[in-house]
Amino acid sequence: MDKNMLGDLDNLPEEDKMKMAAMIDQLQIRDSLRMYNSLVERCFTDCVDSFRRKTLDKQEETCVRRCAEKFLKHSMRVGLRFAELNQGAPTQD
Amino acid sequence: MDKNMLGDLDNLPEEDKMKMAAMIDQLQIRDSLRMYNSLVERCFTDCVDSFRRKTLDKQEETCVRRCAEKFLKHSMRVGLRFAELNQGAPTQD
Amino acid sequence: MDKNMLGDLDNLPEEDKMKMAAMIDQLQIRDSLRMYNSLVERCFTDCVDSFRRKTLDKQEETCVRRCAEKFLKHSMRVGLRFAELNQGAPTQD
Amino acid sequence: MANNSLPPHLAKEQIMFMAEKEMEYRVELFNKLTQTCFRKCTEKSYKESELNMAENSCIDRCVSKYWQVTNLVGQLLGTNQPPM
Amino acid sequence: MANNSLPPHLAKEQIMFMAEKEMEYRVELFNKLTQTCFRKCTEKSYKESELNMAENSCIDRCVSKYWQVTNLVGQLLGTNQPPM
Amino acid sequence: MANNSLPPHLAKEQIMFMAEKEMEYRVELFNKLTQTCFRKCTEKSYKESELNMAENSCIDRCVSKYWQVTNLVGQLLGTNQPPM
Repeated sequence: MDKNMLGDLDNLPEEDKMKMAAMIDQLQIRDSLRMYNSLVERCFTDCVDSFRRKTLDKQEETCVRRCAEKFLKHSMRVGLRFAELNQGAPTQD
Repeated sequence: MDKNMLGDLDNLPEEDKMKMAAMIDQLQIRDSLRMYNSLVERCFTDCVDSFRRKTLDKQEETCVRRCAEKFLKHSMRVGLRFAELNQGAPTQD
Repeated sequence: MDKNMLGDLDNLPEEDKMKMAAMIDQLQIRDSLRMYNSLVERCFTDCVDSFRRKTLDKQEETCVRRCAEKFLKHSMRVGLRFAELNQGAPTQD
Repeated sequence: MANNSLPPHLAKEQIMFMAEKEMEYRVELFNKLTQTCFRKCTEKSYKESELNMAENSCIDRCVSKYWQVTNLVGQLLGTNQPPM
Repeated sequence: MANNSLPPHLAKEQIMFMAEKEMEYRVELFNKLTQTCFRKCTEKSYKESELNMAENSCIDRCVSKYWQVTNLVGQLLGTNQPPM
Repeated sequence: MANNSLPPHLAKEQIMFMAEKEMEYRVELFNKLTQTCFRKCTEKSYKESELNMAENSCIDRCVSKYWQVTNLVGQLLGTNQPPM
């Protein structure tokens, strides 16, 4: 998108660089909270379908645990692949 | 998440508390606009499927009204239950 | 929603008007990046279903192209209709 | 919205904020409308990249009906000013 | 979160930011819960605008189970503080 | 983007804003990719919490294809700089 813009950033004074770093921290926090919300929604949707009781039964709980763990592993693997592509293996395959 | 952080907030000077209050107002405004958009999308998706005319027919309009009213009642009930859980009936059921 | 508020805006000093203009630019940038992300997600979801190879085959690529072009044309047409309605043909059809 | 209890520079921030939220709301409305009507009016087979006549008129009617639903829901929510 | 390495006015911004994110998180949780339970508990035919008894008790149980899933996932993520 | 017509402190805000949007864009891309590939590659029965071999290779290919679609759409949108 903008190598140029990233060039500009290097020339920023110290305080702005700190602001940038803080911004990145902040985005990561927001991002992990969102990821957490999406994970809960997905595993709930996939695993819980009966509403005859107000507590999770054993089977639902197991399903949620597996779903969440699987999603986290999935997410880490995607992260690795994504980083590789971002670092520039030429796009066309 | 952060009892500690909320503790910090109490020690903030007056102006910051006002900023916090303004921020909360603002989040509520944004939230209600988002809720409104989601409600429209959901009731449209569930109730409108024919595009042979450019105005809603009677049946579609009735469906949208019921959908919206039902969603609002649903949303209030969820809000009550959510608040109860937030105020701390011990989590495990 | 707020004719009043928009009235207030006219009375803002010059610098604030510039801030507003900058804000509008910014929202448009954010919006177009989001639109881009949604378009990619939709066309990927509709067109790519086989994961036996790591590159798009010819058929998938054609599908993605058509999907994206169609979505853009769709989006422009919606934009025109939306603008007409916003400029005030009385709502009830 | 205790707007008037805020010091002036915060009140101005509030105005800017409201204008921003208003715009965000319209953008989100537009995006949801676009996505929803695309889903309702377009075949997923993507046999061509042009919109055909049936799709074009479906889009026009879809936008029009979506707009009406927006106003209808706005009335039900009891906002005295219509949402657009 | 190198909070302590920031000049004081930025550190204060961080606190405000965290409070804002915390609230956003709760709002988003509430919205997702509301949408998900509406989908799970309500018939799409919309034959009436009232919630019937079956729907009401479905909602209560759905909220309760969603809450449990939130806590369960929170534990798995290894946050030492529970997410709510 | 009348960047140069802005007073310097606003121009700097613009740069920060662009950097923020750029990051948000990447985060959103990553999130959508993650969700989409999870849907495409994982069975919903959740019989175990490990990823099996089939799932692992599906993920790798899914990420790779998603990336290609992103670039393909970027070209169609006529951005002279690729989107990543």
